[in-house]
Amino acid sequence: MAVAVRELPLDLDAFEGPFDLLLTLVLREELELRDVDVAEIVVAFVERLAERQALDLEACGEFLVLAAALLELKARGLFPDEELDLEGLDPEEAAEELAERLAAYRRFRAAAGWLEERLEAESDRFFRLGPAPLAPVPARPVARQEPAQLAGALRALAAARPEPSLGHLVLTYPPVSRFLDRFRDLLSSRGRFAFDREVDRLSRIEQIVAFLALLELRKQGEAQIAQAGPFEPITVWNASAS
Amino acid sequence: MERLRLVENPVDRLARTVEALLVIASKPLSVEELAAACEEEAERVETALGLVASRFREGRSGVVLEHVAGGYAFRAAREAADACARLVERPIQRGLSQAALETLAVVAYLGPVSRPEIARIRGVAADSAVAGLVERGLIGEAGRARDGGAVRYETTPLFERVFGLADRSELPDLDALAGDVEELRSRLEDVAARRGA
Amino acid sequence: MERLRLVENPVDRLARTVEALLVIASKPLSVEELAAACEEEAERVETALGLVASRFREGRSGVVLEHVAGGYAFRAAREAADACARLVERPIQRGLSQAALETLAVVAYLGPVSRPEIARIRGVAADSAVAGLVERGLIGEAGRARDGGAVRYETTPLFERVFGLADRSELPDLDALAGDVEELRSRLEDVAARRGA
Repeated sequence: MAVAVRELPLDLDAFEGPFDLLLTLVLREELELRDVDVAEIVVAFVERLAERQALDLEACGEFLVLAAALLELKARGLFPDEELDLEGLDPEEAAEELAERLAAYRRFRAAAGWLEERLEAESDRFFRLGPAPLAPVPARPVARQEPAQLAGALRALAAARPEPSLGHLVLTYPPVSRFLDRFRDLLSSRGRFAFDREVDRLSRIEQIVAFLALLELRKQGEAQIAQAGPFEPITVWNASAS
Repeated sequence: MERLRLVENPVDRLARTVEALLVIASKPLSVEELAAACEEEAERVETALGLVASRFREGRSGVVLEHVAGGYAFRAAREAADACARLVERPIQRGLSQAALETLAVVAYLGPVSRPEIARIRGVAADSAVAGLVERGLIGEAGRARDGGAVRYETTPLFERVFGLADRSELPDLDALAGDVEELRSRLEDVAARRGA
Repeated sequence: MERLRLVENPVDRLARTVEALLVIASKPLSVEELAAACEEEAERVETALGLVASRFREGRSGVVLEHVAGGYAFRAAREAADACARLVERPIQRGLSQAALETLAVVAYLGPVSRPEIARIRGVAADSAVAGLVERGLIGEAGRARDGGAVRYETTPLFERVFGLADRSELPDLDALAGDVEELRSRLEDVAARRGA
């Protein structure tokens, strides 16, 4: 019994419906990926997986790649200035990274559950917020301060270094620019091409990166995209030619 | 005598509820407010208040029931006045928190400046830091930016006393940082935007 | 019997002073803070706290002594919760979303921690969840990562108070909370290895 990745039902903060609809909405830029909780999607998939007796390798592979792609898209959105290391990808590393992130997230999700139960259990504890009605009025003179502190605080604000690189936490991929260049060439020489045919011989990971390049071209207004329905063939044509 | 204590007197329970209400209230409570919260008649609440008053009175308890203009409230016993004064007057805040110091620096060097501007420069919401500094009298309102714009803040004379400055021109030099306030402001906003997230 | 009560026990008086301090305090007071205000030794204050605890306990009084957020504080007896809820709203109780709870968990266990770090763990931007928790007073700024780095957040004493924790060490062990993580990981790695082959 196969686990249908595309029909995987999702119930997220930002989205409720099957996985393929989510992807379609992201493709159409009708859903902000930054609002989508990818870890929740992974949890939903693994939970669905656990309900089945047999392990569906094809579904797992497809899902891993799609989830990894979503993660990368998100990572870019969250850390736009981050220079990603886009050298070749080892699927095993990718899965390990995914598992790592998922494991960390699961722990905190469990902790959040504990906090929620605790809050419920303590719902009959009441205490005063704010000062007591008849307490003596506090006089809190601020102690003498050094003016140099002020200059120091402002200098630190003006000299902020960037956040430490998070590159090592982001999945690595072949460069999107490779596909950008190739698709731009195709658009200027032929004006139109079938996305599926162009990526058909590539690995899944390369297909995903090619897909990212396609999204980028559309966002830049360089290409138009048409698709009859979710997971139907994608046609791409030169935006300025239409 | 012992067996009598095992019988729950309903007024006893009501008295405990009144005590609970008084200890969480941040203002004196009237008999009507107490009665509404207890879902009881005012007359019974007054009886319960009598019980509370006998338990929480000078000499017997450090917590004392007081009847003031607005209603009933707990206060500290008079015999503990010295200890209470020491608790309240203790110079709690010897220094300033990082958030307070940064906000104060921005207001001192760039003021008058609004809360949204402070938030842009620091990269985090400035509401509580600004409120804390206003409460301590180190910064104050200085009119609005333009018609209907956000309220702007500047440092106060108390600020100058606390930092031992005759006036703002005595603020330490920022050296390498641009002398021009506008340049400094845009540079800080630049950095904050890049630090972003 | 009556005549015995007239003999003043010095710990009794200290206990009353402690009661007075607790009823005017706006946050839990540590033994050290109480001792300083009473000008007494910590050990005697602890003895007095024992007396206060026996007077102010559930079932006996509407005011209850609790050990919370690293100190001692009065709260309302649980039996009076319904009346208290009619008097005041528990602001924290309402509307802690899943996102807020997860963010709070990350800050409670890893704090001080910055917004980008929280976002990395949760996989979604944490800005609004962090802002909401700051507004509720459950987390607060704890300086910056390095000079000028991202602002970091940690939980406040109010967090411990609301969740009824004596201190953060009362949070359960993270690994014990999510026992299935290892299994999940090996399953994913298994799948990846087979596809990679």
